[in-house]
Amino acid sequence: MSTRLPTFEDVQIKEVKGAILDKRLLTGGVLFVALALYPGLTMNAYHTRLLAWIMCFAIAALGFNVVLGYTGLLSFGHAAFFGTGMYTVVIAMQSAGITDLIVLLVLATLMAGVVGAIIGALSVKTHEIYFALLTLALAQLLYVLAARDVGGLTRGTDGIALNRPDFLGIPIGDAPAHIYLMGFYYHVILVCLFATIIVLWIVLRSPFGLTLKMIRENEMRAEMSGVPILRYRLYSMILSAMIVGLGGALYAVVVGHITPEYLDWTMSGEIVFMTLLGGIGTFLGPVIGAGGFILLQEVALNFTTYWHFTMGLVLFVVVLTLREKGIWGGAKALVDRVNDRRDDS
Amino acid sequence: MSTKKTESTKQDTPTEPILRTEDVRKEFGNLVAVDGVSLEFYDDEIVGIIGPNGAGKTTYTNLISGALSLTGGRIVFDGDDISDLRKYKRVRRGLVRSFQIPQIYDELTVFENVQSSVISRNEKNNRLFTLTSRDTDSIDETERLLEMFNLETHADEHTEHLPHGVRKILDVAMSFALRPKLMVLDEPTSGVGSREKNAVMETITDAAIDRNIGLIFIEHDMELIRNYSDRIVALHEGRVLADDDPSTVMNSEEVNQFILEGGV
Amino acid sequence: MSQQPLLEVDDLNVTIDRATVLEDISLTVKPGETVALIGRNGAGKTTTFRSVMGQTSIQGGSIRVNGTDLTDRPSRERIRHGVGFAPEDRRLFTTLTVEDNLRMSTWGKGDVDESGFRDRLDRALEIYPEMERFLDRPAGQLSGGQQKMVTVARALTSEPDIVLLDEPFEGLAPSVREQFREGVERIKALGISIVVAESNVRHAGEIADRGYVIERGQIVTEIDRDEPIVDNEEIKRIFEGG
Amino acid sequence: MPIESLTVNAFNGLYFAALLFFASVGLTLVFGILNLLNMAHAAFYGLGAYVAVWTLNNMGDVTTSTVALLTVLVLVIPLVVFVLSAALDKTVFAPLYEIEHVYQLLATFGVILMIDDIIKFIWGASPITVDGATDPSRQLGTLDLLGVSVSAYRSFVIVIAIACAVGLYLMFVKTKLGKISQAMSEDYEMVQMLGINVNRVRVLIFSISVAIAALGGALFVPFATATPAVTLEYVLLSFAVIVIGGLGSLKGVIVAALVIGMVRSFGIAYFPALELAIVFGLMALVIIFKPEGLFGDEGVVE
Amino acid sequence: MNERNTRISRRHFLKGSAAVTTLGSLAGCALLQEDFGGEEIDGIPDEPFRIVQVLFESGPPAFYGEEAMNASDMLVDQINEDGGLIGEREIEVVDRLDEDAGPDSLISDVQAMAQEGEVDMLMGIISSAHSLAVAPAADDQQFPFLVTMPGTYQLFEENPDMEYVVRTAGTNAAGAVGAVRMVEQMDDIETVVTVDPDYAWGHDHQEMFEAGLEAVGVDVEIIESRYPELGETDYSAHVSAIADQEPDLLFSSLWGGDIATFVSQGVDGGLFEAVDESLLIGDTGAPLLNSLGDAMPENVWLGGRGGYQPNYRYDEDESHREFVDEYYERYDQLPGWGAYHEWMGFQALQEGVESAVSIIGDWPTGEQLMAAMNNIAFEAPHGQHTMYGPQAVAPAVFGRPTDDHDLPVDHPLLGEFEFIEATEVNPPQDVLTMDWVDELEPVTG
Repeated sequence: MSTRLPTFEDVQIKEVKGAILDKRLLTGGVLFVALALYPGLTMNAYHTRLLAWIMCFAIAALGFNVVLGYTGLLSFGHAAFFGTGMYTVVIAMQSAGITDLIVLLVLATLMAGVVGAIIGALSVKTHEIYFALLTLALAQLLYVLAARDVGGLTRGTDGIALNRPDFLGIPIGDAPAHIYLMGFYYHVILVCLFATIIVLWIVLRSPFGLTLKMIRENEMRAEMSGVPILRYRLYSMILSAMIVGLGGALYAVVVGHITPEYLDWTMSGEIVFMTLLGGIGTFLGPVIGAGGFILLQEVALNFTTYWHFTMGLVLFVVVLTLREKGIWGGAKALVDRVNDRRDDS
Repeated sequence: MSTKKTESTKQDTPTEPILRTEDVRKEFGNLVAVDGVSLEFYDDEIVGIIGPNGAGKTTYTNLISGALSLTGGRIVFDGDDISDLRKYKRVRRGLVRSFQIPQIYDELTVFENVQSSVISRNEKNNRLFTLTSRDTDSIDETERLLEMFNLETHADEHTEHLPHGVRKILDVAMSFALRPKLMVLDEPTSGVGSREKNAVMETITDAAIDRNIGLIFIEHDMELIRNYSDRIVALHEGRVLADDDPSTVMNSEEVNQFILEGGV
Repeated sequence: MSQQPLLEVDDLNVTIDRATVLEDISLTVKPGETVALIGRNGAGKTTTFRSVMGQTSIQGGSIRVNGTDLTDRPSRERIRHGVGFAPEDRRLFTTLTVEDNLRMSTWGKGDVDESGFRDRLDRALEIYPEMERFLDRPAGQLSGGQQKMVTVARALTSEPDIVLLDEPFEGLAPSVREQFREGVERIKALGISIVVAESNVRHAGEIADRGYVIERGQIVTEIDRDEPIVDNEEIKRIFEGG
Repeated sequence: MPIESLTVNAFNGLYFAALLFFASVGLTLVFGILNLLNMAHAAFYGLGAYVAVWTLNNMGDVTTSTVALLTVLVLVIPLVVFVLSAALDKTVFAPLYEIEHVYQLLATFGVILMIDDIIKFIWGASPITVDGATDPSRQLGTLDLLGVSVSAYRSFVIVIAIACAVGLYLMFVKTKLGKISQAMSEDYEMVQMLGINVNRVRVLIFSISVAIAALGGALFVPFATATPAVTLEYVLLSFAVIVIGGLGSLKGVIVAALVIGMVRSFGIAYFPALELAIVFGLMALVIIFKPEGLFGDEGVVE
Repeated sequence: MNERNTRISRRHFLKGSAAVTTLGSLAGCALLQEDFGGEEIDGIPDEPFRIVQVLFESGPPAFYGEEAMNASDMLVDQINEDGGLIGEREIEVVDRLDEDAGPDSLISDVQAMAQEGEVDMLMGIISSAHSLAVAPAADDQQFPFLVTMPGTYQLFEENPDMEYVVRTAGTNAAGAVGAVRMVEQMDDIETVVTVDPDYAWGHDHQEMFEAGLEAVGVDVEIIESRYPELGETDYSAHVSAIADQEPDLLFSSLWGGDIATFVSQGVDGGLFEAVDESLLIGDTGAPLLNSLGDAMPENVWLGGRGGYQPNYRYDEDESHREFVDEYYERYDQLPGWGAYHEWMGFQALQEGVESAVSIIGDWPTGEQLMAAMNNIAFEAPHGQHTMYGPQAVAPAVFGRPTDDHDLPVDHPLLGEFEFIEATEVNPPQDVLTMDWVDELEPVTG
């Protein structure tokens, strides 16, 4: 049965339950509760929004890392999936009149998966730099279509404003912005982020995840173990696109106004930057990277008009010194070294 | 030790050959690398392939594994024509090759390396929500394989720091995990210290006999060739120079000519 | 031992990708000598040459040429100290003409102008007169044998004291091989030292004064001048598997 | 389609192709010979544009002679950038040669951001145009080309681009530097073993490549406006050029620049909405069906 | 949290630079207080009225950002010299946000300011697209936002219920419909080509222009509409395509550096010989006239919403003359579009505060202040600048380039001005722009 698609059949709830005893999961649980309570305790809308912003991109970066970190493919076209997620939400709301958040998120995730399948099918045969440039070109095509409003859906470079979606039939979209964000939407994003982390954690430790790592580590060997590598690369693109699309869909509501800029290659560059900053070799690196990138940009913007320079310098230095380790991996390595030294002495 | 398998001969087994190449050719531009090779291999024998550099040994194995496409002829495996079959599908049918330079996954542990092969062989790569660390079937089998190849002590190590010999064995263990019917080994002992060489070969042949796996191996070390093969095929300039039992081949005039020239 | 050795390799250790490729390799070449480095494929001959040329990362040992320690010097300094190299896989610049390929090493050594190069070219043509016919052709269009010639000639146009020839006869038809061997004899006649890496014992025996046998990255035996290389016991053991 | 508009569109396409050639030829050479994928290459195009507009606007007091202005554009500015980039090669870019392509791409993306902000720091963020008095494109007026009046200055730019292409070709086939470069594009290590100081050649090739980009920027600016957006626009376009032409091929750059130049010129004239889509579509098609590009597997000048 | 600390410390830093002013003003206030004789208002906060500006500090439109910053520095100084708003409360520009950072970042900053409550008002913004994203966000945060520059008519029509946003710039209807009015007066115009930047601004203009022409029933045909990309550097292909058509009229809403590049390349490509007349309505003026110099073609009309040209009613209008002279003295150049828009903004602010204070007898809250700026009118170079609700209605003014002027610059300025009443080029209050344009009546008389 060589055409079998990935299966979702054997979810092992027991196993997951067993794993809850894991110390890391406990830490995660505490962190989740702390983050969930944060807006309520501080009533700080700015921080809440910043966190929401970071979490959306953390989801996108996690999704992107499925391709870069786990399958070993540098895509420069992930803006296409992020943007698809965003546009699906706004177009579904305006053209199809769908206002329920859950439906919108599912739709956007699926649409991003479809775009991921198309771009993936065209590009998985190519390697390294050609893969990067091909995904760039294909995503840029999508950008041009949106910016030129081909098909009349996107309203060109002006973009489209977005209303706040409702939730399970409750017309919560009418609530004031503060309440909506701090009391509801922030928590939706938080749940999505943690759900993404848990799902990815399992998937990347499943046979499927192991297969992606096989392809990353040694494509020839993987093929010589009977793995149809092109198909699995395609699967990883689809999975990655869906998660990035979810991040985009969530972010669409946060930003409230969608323009083709989110489909442009500089957006892809930002997602790559975030992931790399945090570290592609680590599971949680992308989350740290998204936070680091956005905070860095905010701080740099506040301190200097030359914030591009700051970001460029950081990127340059991170690439040259940390490579795939990123901040998170670098910090881990540092902790290990300190521990080693302590053990030695 | 040199007589380990001489009793079993192909005359005793009137079965079909597991692999048959019929007038197989490969041309690169003007260069004919493999020039009409017709050979049969059985699943209960160990065949050594010798030949000087450029004789077409590696090209021939690449044709068998599907890494190169045929210019002419056809390949029949286990009764089916597999000439146009994709690489991974040949593997799934039980035709497996290993490489001169160990092809393993450096960032994974030894255990995961072997487990990945077990999972691939079971075609379970598409399971999304099973943790590999809880997949008892593949874990049990992996453990057995590690034991078989004396790799248990390295199980949790990342492979990048392993000694070369261990990497080599791991590579073979991963191929065995695929439960092949026939294995093609490209210099299974290259880069392995002379004392270990026999041990490596011993491990491989034991496992092959144990599991009824046919073996084809390319080797430069005449000692190993003589000790471990039931049959020797000598290739020269893309053609079969000799195909017979070891003593006949080693005593042949033509074969000796290129042995002195150091190629083998 | 009155003469100073031209090339001295001392206890050389090289590992590549975690595998030990060379282990305590030592060899000495005196002026005017032709020395064979005999071993099977993968024994470490090419790596030894690449190490002498400064293209491997050396874990231990030293390389001296004409008394100068070059172990940690950049690769490009070899040629100035009189080392020429003709690699096994030829590595000609296929888009350049044969003449430009030959010119490249004089540029690298940087000791002559265009007319100096002409003189050297003439000398190279004395060794391989056949090259005259294809001096203007791109090197990529030559036959394998012709390329081999250019490879050796390229090592010679820098007027080296010592040339390293890696499997010079490999893949040559018997008639070409004979031509080629004559060329090597002419090089010897010029007083240039030669180190030749060979997996073919007979060829090694034909041209070398003495030899080293290399196996699994180690020099297992040294064959001195008085002993015919083909008759050496170690050689027999390795190559005939006795 | 009347013949005049055909001529004008072809002329526009040729002019745009000339600019694309300047912006991307160095990118492909640096990749082909030195194996460096330098995303920041187009930033030097932008830099050349700003240096040029600044120089021209400050020359008014000294001279407004057309010859002097053109000399500055064609010789002085590339020379200055040449020296600057030699220094950059030994510092900022030196560590990049050692790393994988994908990391080169990312690190040099960082360099773009830095150069862009340096430009902003020096010249501000507003678009700058060349003053009328020192604008050679105004001074030169128009020429008659097949019955159509075209800009003499833009014709001059096209001629310089052709001269530059021919010059590069001759450099590769005739000069020592060119031959060594070709050899390096084939086998870096062997060139090293032949005693050639590859680092020195590297600096030269890098600096020449960057200087040509700066020359393009300098020639571009009298007829356009120097804005910070120029860099990013040309980053993408020059990547499209070298991918379509084939990474590392001089001939590829020339052909691909002409293709994109014409596509854009006729595209804007007849299918204005789809012009950019055509460029990226072409780029995607080439990678899918001929990943080595139109001339990518044939060496630098073949 | 960290983020908060960095923000606060940065504000302190900015305040440091303004510390001298603040100290001086405290002394000044004391004196003024005496002058006022402790009148009815006593709720005036001690600290200055704090404004954060949002403008392009980088990116192509930074030209306007720079003008706007210059003008606002000058105007704040002038206002503070007189004691501040209503002579009582000084203004301090505590921070400037770079619009080039994009709407994500701007919205986030608005949130932060609303949260911290240390800023009284957000002012400025250039891009129409940004205004559409940032204004509703500010309103959500109940954070006063005085929009000074963008012209998209959709701002209030898409967000009709905003209470914290006021715009002192006229909408782009003034330019587009103004152009229609110009065409009505022209003879011999039969064919038109339009060239507009490929985003809201351009598409809006083109649509209004086309619909307006249709509605007023002049017999012209738009034979082609082109939308070059924003920030295009090479228009030559567009130029030659247009020149091929030889239209009677060229209409364009390109602006800033784009219109300068377009016209310059158009001159080069013989465009202005191929067309009889051009209407360039992208709020042009200084950048174009300055960069083209003598090459500026003569058969063009430049202008659009508002009489924001330095020599328009320069002699007649004293306050305009003062504005231009002072600006020239300070910056050695003439004020442009960005500067004028900022001037209107500060006038509205002064007027609004005054009216609010006079009504409520106390310093107004943000909401009250913004409400007070609704439906007011104040002086502009083109006469009364009137607000319909939160939205200014501007007249249209067009002129032809001429060297015949007295101002101390060596490039052409505009002359032969045509003035079209605000009511002729704007919909009545509470009528949607496009509905009105579709029903546009011909100008009678």
